[in-house]
Order: sequence, then structure tokens, then C-alpha cells
Amino acid sequence: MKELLQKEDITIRFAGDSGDGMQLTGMQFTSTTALLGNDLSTLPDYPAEIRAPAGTLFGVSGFQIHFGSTEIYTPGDVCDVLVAMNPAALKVNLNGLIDGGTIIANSDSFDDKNLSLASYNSNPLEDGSLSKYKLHVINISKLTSLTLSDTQLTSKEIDRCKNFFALGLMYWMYNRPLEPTIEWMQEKFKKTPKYVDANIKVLKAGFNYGDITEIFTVRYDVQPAKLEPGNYRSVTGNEAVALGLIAASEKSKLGLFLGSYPITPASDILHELSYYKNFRVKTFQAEDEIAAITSSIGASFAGALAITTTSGPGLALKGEALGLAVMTELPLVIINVQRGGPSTGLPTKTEQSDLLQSLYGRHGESPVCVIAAKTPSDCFYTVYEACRIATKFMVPVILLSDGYIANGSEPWNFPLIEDLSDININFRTEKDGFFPYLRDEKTLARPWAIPGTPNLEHRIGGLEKQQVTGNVSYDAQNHDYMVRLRQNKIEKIAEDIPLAEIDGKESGKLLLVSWGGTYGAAKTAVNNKRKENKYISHLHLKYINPFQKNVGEILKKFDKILVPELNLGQLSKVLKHTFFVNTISLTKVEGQPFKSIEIENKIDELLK
Amino acid sequence: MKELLQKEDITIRFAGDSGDGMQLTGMQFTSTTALLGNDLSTLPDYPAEIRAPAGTLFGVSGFQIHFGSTEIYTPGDVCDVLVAMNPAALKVNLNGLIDGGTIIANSDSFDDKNLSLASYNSNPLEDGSLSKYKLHVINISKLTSLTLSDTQLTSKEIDRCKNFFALGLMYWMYNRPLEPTIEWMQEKFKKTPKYVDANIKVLKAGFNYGDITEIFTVRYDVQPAKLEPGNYRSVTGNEAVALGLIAASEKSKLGLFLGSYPITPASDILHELSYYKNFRVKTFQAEDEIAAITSSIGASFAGALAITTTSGPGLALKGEALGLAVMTELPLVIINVQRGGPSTGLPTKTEQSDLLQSLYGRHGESPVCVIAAKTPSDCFYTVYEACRIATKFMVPVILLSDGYIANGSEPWNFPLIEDLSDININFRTEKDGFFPYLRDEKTLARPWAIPGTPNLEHRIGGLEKQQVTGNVSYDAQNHDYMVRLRQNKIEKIAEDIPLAEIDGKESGKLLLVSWGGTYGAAKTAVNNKRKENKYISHLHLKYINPFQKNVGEILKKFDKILVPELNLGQLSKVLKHTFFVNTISLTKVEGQPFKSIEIENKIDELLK
Amino acid sequence: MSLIQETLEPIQTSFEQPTYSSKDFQSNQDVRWCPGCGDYSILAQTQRIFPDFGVPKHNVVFVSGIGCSSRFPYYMNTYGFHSIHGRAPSIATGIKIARPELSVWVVTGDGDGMSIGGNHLIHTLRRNVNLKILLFNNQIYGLTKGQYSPTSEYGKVTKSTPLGSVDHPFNPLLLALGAEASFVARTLDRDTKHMQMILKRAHNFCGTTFIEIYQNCNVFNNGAFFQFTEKESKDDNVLLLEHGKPMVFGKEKNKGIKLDGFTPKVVSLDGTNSVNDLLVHNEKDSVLAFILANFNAMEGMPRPIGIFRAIERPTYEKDIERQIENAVVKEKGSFNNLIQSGQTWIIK
Amino acid sequence: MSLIQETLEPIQTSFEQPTYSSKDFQSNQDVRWCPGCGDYSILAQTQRIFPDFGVPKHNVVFVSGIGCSSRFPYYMNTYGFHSIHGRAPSIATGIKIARPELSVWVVTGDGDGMSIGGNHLIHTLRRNVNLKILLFNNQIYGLTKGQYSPTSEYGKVTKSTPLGSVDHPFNPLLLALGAEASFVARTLDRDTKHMQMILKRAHNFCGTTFIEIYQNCNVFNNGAFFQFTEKESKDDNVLLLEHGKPMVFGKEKNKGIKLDGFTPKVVSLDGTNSVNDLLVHNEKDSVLAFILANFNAMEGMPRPIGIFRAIERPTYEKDIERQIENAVVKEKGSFNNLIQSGQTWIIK
Ligand SMILES: Cc1ncc(C[n+]2csc(CCOP(=O)(O)OP(=O)(O)O)c2C)c(N)n1
Ligand SMILES: Cc1ncc(C[n+]2csc(CCOP(=O)(O)OP(=O)(O)O)c2C)c(N)n1
Ligand code: SF4
Ligand code: SF4
Ligand SMILES: [Mg+2]
Ligand SMILES: [Mg+2]
Repeated sequence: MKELLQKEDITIRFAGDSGDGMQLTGMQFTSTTALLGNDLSTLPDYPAEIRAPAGTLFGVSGFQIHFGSTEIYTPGDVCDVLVAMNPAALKVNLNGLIDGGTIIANSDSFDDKNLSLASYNSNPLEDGSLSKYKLHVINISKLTSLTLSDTQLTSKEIDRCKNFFALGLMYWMYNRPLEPTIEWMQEKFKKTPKYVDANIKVLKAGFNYGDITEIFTVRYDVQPAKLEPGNYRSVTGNEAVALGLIAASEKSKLGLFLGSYPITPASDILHELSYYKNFRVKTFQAEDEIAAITSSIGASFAGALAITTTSGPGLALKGEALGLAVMTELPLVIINVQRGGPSTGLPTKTEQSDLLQSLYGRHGESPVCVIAAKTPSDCFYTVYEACRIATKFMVPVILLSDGYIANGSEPWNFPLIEDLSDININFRTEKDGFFPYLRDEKTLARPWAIPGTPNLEHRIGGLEKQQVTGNVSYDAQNHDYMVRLRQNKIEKIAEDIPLAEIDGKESGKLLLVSWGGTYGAAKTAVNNKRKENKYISHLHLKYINPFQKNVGEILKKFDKILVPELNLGQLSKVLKHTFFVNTISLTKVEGQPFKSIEIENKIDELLK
Repeated sequence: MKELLQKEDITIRFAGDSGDGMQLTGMQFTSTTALLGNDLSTLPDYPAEIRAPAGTLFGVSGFQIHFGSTEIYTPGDVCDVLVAMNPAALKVNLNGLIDGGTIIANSDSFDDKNLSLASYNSNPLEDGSLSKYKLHVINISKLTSLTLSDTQLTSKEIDRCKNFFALGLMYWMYNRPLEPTIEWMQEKFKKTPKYVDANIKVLKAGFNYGDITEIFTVRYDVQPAKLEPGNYRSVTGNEAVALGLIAASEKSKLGLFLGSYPITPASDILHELSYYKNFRVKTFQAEDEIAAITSSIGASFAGALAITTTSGPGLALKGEALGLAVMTELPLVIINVQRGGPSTGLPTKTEQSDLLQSLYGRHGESPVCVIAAKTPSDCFYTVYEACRIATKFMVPVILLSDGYIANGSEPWNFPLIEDLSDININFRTEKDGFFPYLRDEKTLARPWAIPGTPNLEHRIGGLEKQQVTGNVSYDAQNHDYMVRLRQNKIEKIAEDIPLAEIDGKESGKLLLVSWGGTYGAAKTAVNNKRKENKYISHLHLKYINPFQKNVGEILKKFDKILVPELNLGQLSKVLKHTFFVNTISLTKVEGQPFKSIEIENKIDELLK
Repeated sequence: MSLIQETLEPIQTSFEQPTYSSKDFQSNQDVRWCPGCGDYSILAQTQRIFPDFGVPKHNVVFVSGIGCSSRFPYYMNTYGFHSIHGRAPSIATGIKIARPELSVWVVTGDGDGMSIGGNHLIHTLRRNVNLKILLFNNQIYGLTKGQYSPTSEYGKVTKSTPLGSVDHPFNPLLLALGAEASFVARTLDRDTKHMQMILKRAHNFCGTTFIEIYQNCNVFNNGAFFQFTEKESKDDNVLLLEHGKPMVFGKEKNKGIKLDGFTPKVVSLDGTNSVNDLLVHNEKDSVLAFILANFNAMEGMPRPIGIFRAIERPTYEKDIERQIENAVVKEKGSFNNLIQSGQTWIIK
Repeated sequence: MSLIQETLEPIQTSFEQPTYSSKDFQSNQDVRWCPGCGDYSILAQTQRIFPDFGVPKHNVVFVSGIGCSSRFPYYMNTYGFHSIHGRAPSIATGIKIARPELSVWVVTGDGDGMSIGGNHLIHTLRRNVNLKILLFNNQIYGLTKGQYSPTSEYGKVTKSTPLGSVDHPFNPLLLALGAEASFVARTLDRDTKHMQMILKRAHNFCGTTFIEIYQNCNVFNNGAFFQFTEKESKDDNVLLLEHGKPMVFGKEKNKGIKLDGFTPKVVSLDGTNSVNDLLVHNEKDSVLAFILANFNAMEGMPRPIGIFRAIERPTYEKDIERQIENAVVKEKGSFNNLIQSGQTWIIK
């Protein structure tokens, strides 16, 4: 019996060619680990090419999972284990491996051709260059084909199974059961039983290889995390958005309309929702982003819960139309899954650089509500909140997600419909006293009077509106009034949202302010520092326009304010001009989320 | 002989139906006045409708001219004289008339129909409601038709001449010669001599009416201003832009390419340039704003001096493509003539609300140079500077103009080509050491290597570029490097532009900071205050991204900083987060330029 | 012959008929077009014919972009949306998909619909969303004061083309046919009865209807269509298309269209040619529609007005409804089921 | 017969001929398409035929939008611009207007060119800018991993249409004809010789050339065109269009196309029908082109490849040059004259 060591948390990275099935392998490891009750966070990382030529550096696809017996907020700064299915995968990912970390390398792929494609002059598995790691050289391809030598599969088909060997081995090494994956295979390939059998065989072979061979002397165990009791499932950010929209539609009793044009990394929301025809969801794949948002504006006018999803370049294209939604004061939720810019930039990488665009990327004074999700599961609550605000205040709401939380996953103690707050919609039907721009006193919302309602026929449009009547008006004072009113209306939202909660003391030397997907790294950094008895406070901002009412107050109680962002300091700018506080920006624009250590180092520097 | 009083400055507003020729009348008065050596400033103000039904309030078209024997910076806060060709014109413009001011009203048009269209219950010319003004009720239409009774003109044609009666009268009242207008008529209508004769007759009739009748006892004279010696012409902002582009093209020896889509108030730049085929200007009226900017990007790649012109909604549409120009580092000048927003807003009115859009209205970190013109003639120098910066630094430059300076005019001591600084263009032709993204050390500009150059074949695009080679790169560190480099490159421009000059003391209690078209009102306010011995300093910002190097320094030397803007405080925000100085915003969003008195009042309040 | 599949859905017929007069469709807003503008007549005909449709006016939505023509919705006492430049077809598509029971009309200009909005237009046509699209073609940009448009003739002198345009124009009907529009027609601002008839046919058609309306802009492009609209010239220059009828025209009804191969020719109905030799109009024939749409470019041919093509095919929004109904019948969605549909586990 | 005015400009012929091999057109960048992708063949044919054109490679520019296909310019050792989604025709138009002497090629996909970029495409076609447009039609969005495109067939199951698309697709050639494209053609990724021939004809044509290339996306839409490209089926399913030649096809060259009114029919060349009865292809006949483009939608008709229409007319950029040359001859512009051209006065 081999030794079983307990670990608090572990980070594994599966890496191989785009065609090697690394995303699938990673997702299987994730499901199984979630089922065991670990907390976890994942980071898929794939190239912009669909299936780049085999063996090339730019064709490497990776999937990182960080799981633990404590709460996990990031996919891990560094990996403990790197599974490298070919030389390129090793090359690209080695600098993410902790010193002394474990490498599982598929030696069969380290042939001359692949070595040269990965720009290796000599074979790293043999030249001693990896001596500071625990290197396990395994002929995975060969072992896979031996395992399947008695089947009818072609050698191509056999080769496609090799990822399951690696997965089996990892299951052995981290003491995970095979059953969940076996069940999944049985479902997934049920139309081709030969694949089910082959994959199971290989998975078991990998597991047994760990168990039987002398190579590995220890296995590790990671105990379940002490998570809140409840019903759990795994969820990615994009899935959570789709689920949140379904929930908002069911709760508000509004038909859901999605106008969208495919774009990475937002397309999966469109894909998810297009399945839900039985929820009466109407998805419209438009000819471009402008048609996507304008069809949504039309649907909103017609009384639908209207959504449009996109990523940075698409948001840029929607700017003009967003102004129309501002002027016509129609509810609309714009979901922007941020990616690396400018221009086409790094389309499959993450970034937080669309904040200023969301706030200011339109002509004229054109304020909209902006909120941001912090984790995959938080996307659910955030989109739900976006729907609530949009319909209550009759305003467009931009929800900012990013490539990292959109594709990343985590276990989620999910709610049922009855656990969610109500979204009450009152279409105007009463004729008496109806004016298209007569407002609710509290929210400043104008009535939502939808076509088909007798006696409320009226016209709206993009020209300036006379207050109350909504008629076109070129009047000077009216324009000034309306410009300020639209601004006030957004500010009013602050009265309808909870106050910001600070994690830690209410005043002090250093406040860490995060927004969006940097939450995890920030939270981890704060926790780690606390372990070192360095107490700093943490404020995470979900609401960016408007800010919660107490944000200014909180900020002013700290000597220093550190704002880490995956851009050149966009929130910092906004905090500065909104609250007239100075901030210290920690910026990184590498297409990757922060590592908590990067934030920790900055904290150390500032506390010195 | 009637009395002739000297005046320092006078403001006249001509107002009538859209079809009454008020713009033309105002422009004639302007030319004549400019020729006399007055300084002046004008404000055309016309409705969004092409030719709204006669007599309606929304169909009123106005033209205001402010001229004087001193330097004139604004079209005048209030009018001394209002020429009202119909009741609607009176109604709409009366509150802009100074107490005790003069009204010239065409009584023939004050019939029941027109009075009711203008929502008058009784005839203001008769009911005593205008008693605080000097009211001159003249049956202009009748007098015009009497004057032309012996011609062959139809009554419709005759009626169209009546504006020249009003003009003649004003010429008499302000002691201006008729000759310039007569010459203009002879040229303009040379194909239909009957119009020339009729118009001259009516013009003279108006003049004589003042001279002969007993109604007017005084005339006024406004002596020439002590303007800088030189050659003068009159120019509007849009004309000046077109001239500046022609100059930049001639000086740089680059072919001028304009990709544009018509939009008020920018269209006139397209119209002007499309005349200049003999300058080899290529104007391309594209199918939309996106095609307009992308065709310009193509032309820039091909080696043209590439321009695109638009207004707010169009700039919103150009956002995505502008990011491409940022990524490909191609020279491009984007001229945005701001108008009232959001959405279609107030399309014929002025506003300064596209500043934040210009700075931040794109996805990703996408910095561009932003500069703003302050007066009609300054548009010339500003667009010339934009061309210089764009081609020297290989960056997109956004030039902000606005409806007010675009349509307004002023006398201009214009330069000749030899008076302008050089714009030197060096296309790369040398093969050795050529890399598409290898930079000039000083400017950080990459080489401009245009198609057709042997041996420099290369590919550019919107994906992130590897430094030096310009190859596509998904590398994390390279991306971070390039994002910062593009930012630096814009900041570097600050080293190539003159320092900001302050008007007044270098430190003190109050600094007035203006940008763009608010210059005139700010300057006038400062001058007026000085006359009251209230000394405040004035800083006008032409360069907004980057700011001039000494701007921060200057700002910090004042106790208070007042920033008047025709928006909700956009420059204020930028000053705050850039320099961490507090500012006091004076905002007005009424589709009209500031009156200097509005700024003066704020100054008084702040100096209390 | 038809190159596109034949009628799949019956024409809508029965409504509970409210009794309206044209006044009921007039809003309380002042009409702000230039005096003499062709838009007035189009508005009047629309207001006149709408009572005939028997649709409750609260179920009607007019959507437009930006341009003089696009002010139209303000004047109709129905629901209306004066949107942004070029996007009316997309906004209307959103409305129609969300609420298929509404009668949704799009008003657009040659700039709005063919220039900036060209893409939305052709995509709407191919998808066959049941929208009624009225293209007010005045061959000029009116609202921006007289630049040439994508339908202005080659060589046209305008503010932005002082030496004459070098843009070969779109033929709107040809483009619509290229996008496989199911209903393609042309009418004239000054032919009030014809316009009413075409509007009615459009209303009764199930699918996108594309109607080009020649509209006089008397300020910036006066008389562009006078030869087709003025008494003296119209009979000799206009060919009225009627399904199943031979193509006869001319003041004296003495001219007709004959085909020589694919080439249409004008013939006189004197002794040698009789009505029986003439082309017979067929709204179901796409090739014929293509030939007729090309008359514009052919010297000496009269300008056809009427319905070039009317061939029904499934509409986009009904197809979506169908998919939804099928899915709902199979299993009505429930959030609680959905969220638990994958792997879940319990932590205690 | 032709519905559009005939050739006005002679075909360009003489260049100083550099001697290149296909290698000279290969850039040093790794090609990053999926193994087996149809794009490889199109690239190879382009690189093979370019040396034949005798254009110096520094005078060639490839412009593309975004999509798998749009990576193309990186692999051509010419000037290249991989731009943003849908805008390649506009960027190329700017290049061509600025520098008419360059040979400018546009590479686009069915999503890039027909979806987001549809408007620029049709406007370019009507203007007749002398660009060579290659539309790689794989009837799918490749780069974004498999959503349906505007050319995907009705009913198609994709990531965004799990129950099947309800979008009636564009027929790219029909749309191009509707936009009055002067040169309209179709070829196949796997028919190397035919593609080379078409590219060459396009190169020699003066005006916008629109070429639809059926391209297999073996990852997301494998086999979409196999019946037209694979040995077993292609002869019976493809009709090769050759100017002046009768329309014969089939493995045994025993089938042909006959016209019945406007309706095309497949006939066997047995006793009753002879080659002389068959339709003869004519690149100058727009109606014929329209009928041929409609074969897609007609059960049992073979798919035509080749040049559907090739009718020269003035190009946009040459017209601009002409206006400029005339204006310059009249009076060459001088800034100093211009700025003083209106009223000026002197202040001393
Ligand atoms: C995004 C945008 N670009 C440009 C404009 C300016 N614009 C308004 S209407 C118009 C063209 C109108 O022409 P058309 O559609 O033919 O309408 P018409 O006025 O002739 O009826 C233009 C270019 C605008 N409002 N918005
Ligand atoms: C503005 C914008 N919207 C969306 C996208 C995402 N996108 C990239 S390529 C593409 C479609 C590609 O399809 P196609 O043109 O057919 O090219 P293929 O990959 O099939 O060759 C889309 C939607 C983008 N890059 N930019
Ligand atoms: S400008 Fe032309 S189209 Fe516009 S309202 Fe006037 S006449 Fe009609
Ligand atoms: S996804 Fe399809 S089109 Fe794109 S490279 Fe792969 S095979 Fe080619
Ligand atoms: Mg028009
Ligand atoms: Mg495709």
C-alpha cells in the first residue's frame, strides 16, 4: 500500500495539443473533484486557432484546476502538477510550475519533429534541464495503444483516448473515484459503445499504472472543504448567466429575448439559451452586433426581458444604439464578457479593460448602470440583479464579466426559484393620466406601456424628449433638465441596492479594492496576509455605476487604497474623479488573471 | 442728417421662417462688417427640420452676429437688435433681447394665422407687451412688394426679396455700405439678372427707408477694431478644417483622402473638400460611418493623409475601427463636430459631450491623441496640428470641434502656405533592418512602409503584435509590454508640443480652465472681470490627450479651478484623475454656447 | 414558374373589425415636412387605407430610422418608434419576434434603408420576418440637406458631388430580389389609389413586404419622378403591372411589352402586334420580376409599378413560435428542473 | 443580351513581367488552419497562379476581415491587412481609391462577408471598385466554433440552433447579381485547375470580381460540398459553365440543361434531345446568370461553377481619377490661391 499524504490544496494543469482533449480531461477532473466536496476553481486556456497544427507552441491548450479542503478563490498561482502531453505543452507551461513540482510527460510525443516544433534543441526529458522538478516520463501513447490492442479501433481513434490515461493516473494520484467519469462516458458515447469501452479501459489503465508501477510512491488526498451546507453543482460564468436569465424570466413572467452575434468568449451564453426553447426563450442570432442590440431594443419596447450579449469589440459597435436605449428609457441588459484588447487583441484571453468603455463609450451624456460579476456563480446573481434594475428603473444595465470567470468553473450552492427575490413588472395599462415620460417619483422610471395596449398609443425615439409628454423637444431648458434627469435616474439606483460591505476593519492603513474577476486573487491575498498577521481590509465592488452610497465614506477612512486591475488602472481613474481619493494602481495586462502572490507582494511593499 | 452714435460693440439677431433667408441675410451682414474691419463672431441657429411649415415656432431660423471695435470672442450674450420677420421669430427670440433693445418687426406677417401658430393670444405689436423695448413696426412685405410693383416677378418671388429690405435697413442703421452685398448679388444671380435688379432695389429701399422716414432718429457706428495687421478673410470652423487639410496635404506632399458619411453639423467639411478635386483630394462618401473610417484606414495604410469626419453618433460607430488604427499604428485624423446628445438628441445644436467618448469610447486599452479647436479659425491650425502629430507619431488623432464653432464665423488673419511649419513624411523604403514594428526611438513611431514599396512586403492587423516583428503574438509579457507602449507613445507626444501658456498670473485664487468652443465665453468673462479689477487667470487647453507637460504644475498653483463645460463635467473628471486636483464644474447642456455672463457670475460667486 | 417554394401559409383574413376613419390614425403632432413634400401624400394614403385593414390601432407599430421620411411614425396615431439611422428593420424584427401578433411597419428612406441600413434590410428580406417595409425613395439625402444617396443616378451633381457622382446606384428592387424578398413592389407618391392598393396587398401578405415608393423631395431633388407622376407624361412612361394581365401601357393603351429571348421590347399595338403577343404579368415568376426590375437601366422602357413578385414562404417569427410550441409541448421549462439537470451533490 | 452597359474599359494586359515561382508568394508565417481545412487548397492555388499574373508582389495587397479564412493574408508574401470583422471591402476600397495602381484582393468568409460585412460587400459591388473578392463559403462560422452563418441551410443544427436554423439563407451569387456585380463566379476548393482559371479571369477583369469558393470546414461542417467535390458524385452534380458552350454535364456527358420558358430542366442527351437544343452559356447575359444562380434552390439541378456574369463597366476609382485629372488640367490647386479665393481685406 502506497503512502497517502494529506494536502490542503493542489493545483494541476493539463496541457496538450488543441486536439488532445485537454479541456475535456480537465472538466472531468473538475466534476469528480467537486462531487468529492472540495472547493475549486478552474482556468481553461485555449488558443485563438481552432485546431492549430499539431505540436506547435501556439496550438497548446491548457486547463488548470485548483482544489482544496478550504475555500478556493483562484485557479492557483502556480501548479503543483503539470501534465504535458507533448513538448510544446511542456515549453509553454513550465514557468507556471512550482519549483519541485511534478511533471507527467508523455514521452512518446517527444520525438524530433515535436521537439523542433517546440523549439527544443535537445530533449528536456533527457538532458537534465528538468532536474529541479519531480519528472515522470511515461510512454502514455504506447501504453494506451497496448491497452486497446485487442479492440477494433483505428490507431487514430486509439490515440484520441490517451488523455484518459492521464486522467486515470491523476485520479489515482489524488485519490479520486473513477465512477463519475465512467458514468459520464456511458451517457456521452451511448450511441457508440465501442468508445465507452475503450475509454473506460484506458482510464482504468492509467489508474492502475499509478497503483501498480514502482514509479509513484505517494498519493495525495485532499479532504472535502467545509462548504456551506446545501445543494451543489458546478457552474461556469457563462452557464450561470444563462441560468440567471432563465430565472429572471420565470420570476418576472417576462418573455426572454436575446439578440446576439457570436463572439468569443461570450458565445456560450447564446448557445445555452438557444437550447431553452421550452422556456419560451427567443434567441435571435443577428447579422451583427448592431442588429443584435437594436433587435433587443425593439423587443424591450414590445415588452420582453431583452438581453444582448457580446465582448469588447461588439460593445464598441453597440455604443450608438445603447444611446437610443438611454434616450428611450427602455430596460435592456447588455452582457459584456471582456477579452484582451484593443482591436481583435487577444480574443481568447481575459482582461478588464472595457470598464471605461462601458461607462463612457457613447456620444453625449449617456449614463447607464454598470455592474460586474466576481466569480462564475456570482454571474448568476449579478445578471439577475441586472434584470431587476433594468426593469425597475427602465434603464440599460451593462453587466461586465470576463473571459476568466466566463469559462472558469466552481462548485455552486445553487438556489431554487423560490429562494430568489421577486421581480415585479407592471406594464402600464391605465389610460387616465398616462404620459410616456411621466415618472414614478421614487425611481424616476417612466411607464412601460407596450404595443398592444389599448389607448396608450404613443411614439418614442432618439431625439430629445419633452419631459412628461415625451414629445420631441428642441427646447434649451428642457434638454438641460432631461440630461440631468437621466443622470439622476442612474444615481437613484444607489438607493435601491445594499450598502457595500467591507471585509475587515472599517479604517486603517490599507484598503484593497477589487472589482469583477480580480475578486478571487484579492480575497486570497487578503486571507494569506492575515495568516501572516498582516491585517488589511478588502472592499469588492459589484456596483460601479452608481457606486453604493457608502463607498466614498469607506474609501476615505484608509491611508492607502490599492486597486489591482487587469487594465491600466480604469477603476482607479473612476474612484479618483468620483470620490477625490488617491489610489495606488496595480496593473497587469497579460491576458491572465492575477496571481494572488502578485497582489500580496504589492501589499507587502505598501505595508513596509 | 440723423445723429450718428459711436458704439464699441453691437449684437444683432436676424430671425424668421426657415424659408425667409435669415442665414443668407446674416452672412451678408457679416461679410460687409468684416470688410469694414470690425472684429466679429456669429452664431447661426437653425431647426432640425429642413423647411418646417411656415409660421411655426419650431420652424424659426436665426442668425446672430456680434461685432465691435474691440476684440470679439463670442456671438454675444444678448442682442441689441432683434429683426423678427414673423410672430414665431419674435416669440422664440425675445428672451435673448436686452432690456430696452430694438425690435424690427415685419408687421405684415402678424396676421391671425401666424399669431396663433406662434401661440400669441393677442398681437404683441399692438397689445403693449413689448413696451420695454424700442419697437419698430414696419410693413416690410408690403414695402417690398411696392418697391417691386413694376417688375415682372411673381408675388412669390417678390416675397422672397423681403429679407433684403431688412438687411438694407440694418446697413443704414449701422452705417455699412451696400456695395459688397450688391457685388455679391451680381455674382450670385448672374444667370437671372431680374433677381439681381429686384434684390438691389429692395436692399436700397430698406436703406432709404431708414434714411428718409421719421421713424429712426439715430444711427450707430462701430469703428474698425484694432486687429493685428494682415490679410483677412472670414471663415467658419468647417471651412477652416477643410482649408487646414488642404494645407497639410500640400505641405506634407501626401494625397488627401476623406472617408465620410454625411451628418449634421459635420457634412460641410465633406462638401468643401469634394470641390477640391484640383488638389487631388479624394472624397469617398461611404455607405456608413464604419465604411468611412475603415476606408480611411485603408487609405492610410496605402500612404494617404487619411481623414474621417463625423459627429457624435458617427464617432460611436467608429469606435471599433478606431481600435484597429490604434493596433496597426497608422496615422489617421478623426474630426468630430460635436452636437447635442445622447442618441439623435439635438442634432443641430452644439455641445461638448463627446470628450469622454473620444478618450475612452473603445474596448481594451486603446489610447489616441485628442485635441480640440477653440474658434472657427483655430480649426485650421488644430487640424493642421492633428495631421502633423498623426503622421509623425503614427497614431490616430481625434480633433474635437462643435456645432458652434463649425458653423460660426470670424475674421481671420490667414496664413499663406509658406507661413506654415513643415510636415515631413518619410515613407520607409530601405530594406535593411526593416521590421514593421521597429520604432523610432524618440517618437516610438513605427515605420510607414506603404504597398508598392519593393522588398518591404509585410502584414498588419488587429491581433496583438509582437514587438519589433509585428507578427501575431499571444505572448503574455509581450501583450503587457505593447499595451503600455501604445500608452507611452501617446504620452510622448507631450514632448513634441509647446508648453501651455497661462493668460494671467501663474498662481492665485482662481484659475479658469476652458477647452474647445468655450474659449470665447471664458476669454470674454476673464476680460470683463479684469475691467472690474478682478484678476483671475485663464488656461485654455487645446491638447487633451496628452496634456501639455506643465498643465499639472499650473493647476496646482491655484486655490480653485473653475471648469465651464457644455456637458456634465467631462474635462473636470479627466483633470481630477490625471492631476488629482479638485475642480469646480460649471455645466450647461442647453444646446447653446456659454454666455460670458454665466461664467462671470460663477467667477463672482467663487471670488466672494 | 417559381424559383422559390410556393405559398405555405394562408393569407390572414378575419379580424374583429374596429370601425375607424382615417382621422383615427392621425396623431396630435404637427407634421413638419417641407410644404409640397411627397411624404405628405404617403402619410395621407396610409391613414386612409388603414381603417380598411380592420386592425385595432393599438396593435400597430410603425418603426423608422432617421431621415425626413423617418419622421413618419410621429404622425400615425399608433405605437411608434423613431429610432436611429439605418436600424429600423432590426428594431422591427425584435418587436415582431417578441410579439408576432402585432402589425409592424417599417418606414425608411433611400439613405436610411439602402445606405447605412442596407445590411439589416437584406437580412430581414432573406429571413422573411413579417414586416411591411416602405422605402421612401427620393434619390437624395433630404434631412442632411442634399447629398447624393445610393439610389441617386450616376453623374448626379449634389452637395457632396459637385462634379457629379461616380457611384453606380442600387436598383432597390433588384437588390431585394437578390436577397430573395418574398414580396417586392413599387408605387408612386402621387398615385393615391395605386398606393392604397399596394399597401393593402402588403398588409394581407404573410412575409416581409418590400415597397419602393417614388417620393418627390421638392427641395433637394425636385421632379426626379415627374415623368412617372405628371399627367402629361405618366401614361407613356409607366407600366402598370397586374397579375395575369398583358403588359399594355401608353396614353392610348396602344403600346405593350414583348419578349425576344430574355430581352423585353416595346411594341405598338398596331396591326402587327396584338395584345395576345404581349408578356403577361405573373407575380409568382421570379425571372420575370428580375427582367422587370431591370427596366430602369434600359433606354426606352416604361417604368413598371405594381407588384413584381409575391411568393409566400415561411416567416421567421412563426418558425420560432413553432419550435417553441413543440418544445413546450414536449416539456415545459422549469427553472428548478433546469438548474438541477446536470450533476449535483449535497453538502451537509 | 445585357441589362447593364457593355465593356467600357479594355482588359489590362501588359505588365513588366517579373519571374516568380509560387514559393515567392509564401510568407514566413506558420499556417495555422486545422489540418484538412479547405483553406489550404485555396492558398496553394493562389500562390500557384500569382506568378502567372506578372504583377510585382510589392504591388499586391491582400485584405481580410476576421474568421479562419481571414487569416489568409498572413500567408501571402505580399502586403497584407488582417482587419476587423466584416470591414475588409471598405478597407480595400480605401486602398484602391488612394492607390489605383495596386492589385487589391479581399478574402472574406460567409460570416465576415455576408453577415456583419454584407452592406460593405453590396456597396462595393454596385460601385464597381476594382477589387478581387474571394468569399470562402463554408456555410458555418469556423473561428467562433460552429454557429450557423447566413449561408447555412434552413434547418441546420448548430451550436446556436440546436433545433435547427429557421433562417432562410442568402444565395451569395443571387445577392451579388442583385447588387449588379459586374463579375460573378463560383469555384471549388478541391478543383485546383478551375480555381486557378477563375482567379486568373478575375485578375484580368477590370471591376469588382466576386468569387464564391465552396470551402470545406472539416471540423464544424464537414462534407457540406462533397457532392460537388468528391470523385464519385461531382460529375453528376456539377455543371461547368463555359462561355459560348452548351450546358452539358454528367459522368458520361450525357445530360444537359434546356429551357422551358424561363424554367430550366435537366434533359438526357438520348435520342430526343441533342446538344443543339441545350442552353448555351453567355457571360454577358444577366437574366441567364440569374436563372443559373437560382439552381441552388431547385431540386434536381446540378450546381453551376464558373463565371456566371462578366460585364465590364466603369470602375469607381478610375472615375475619380478622371475627375481629378480633368480638374487639375483646368487649374492645378494651390493653397495660396484657394485661401484668398473669396472676399479678403487687408488690415494695416
Ligand atoms: C449614425 C448617423 N449617421 C448619419 C446621420 C445623419 N443623417 C440623418 S438622415 C440621413 C440621410 C437621410 O436620407 P434618407 O434616408 O434618404 O431620408 P430622407 O431625408 O431623404 O427622407 C443622414 C445621413 C445620423 N443621423 N446618424
Ligand atoms: C465585431 C466582431 N464581432 C464578432 C466577432 C467574432 N467572430 C470572429 S470570426 C466570426 C465569424 C467567422 O465566420 P466566417 O466569416 O464564415 O469565417 P470562417 O471562420 O468560417 O472562415 C465571428 C462571429 C469578431 N471578431 N468581431
Ligand atoms: S427636404 Fe425633401 S424629403 Fe425632406 S421634408 Fe423637405 S421636401 Fe421632403
Ligand atoms: S475551423 Fe473549419 S474553417 Fe476554420 S481552420 Fe478549422 S477546418 Fe478550416
Ligand atoms: Mg432620401
Ligand atoms: Mg465561414
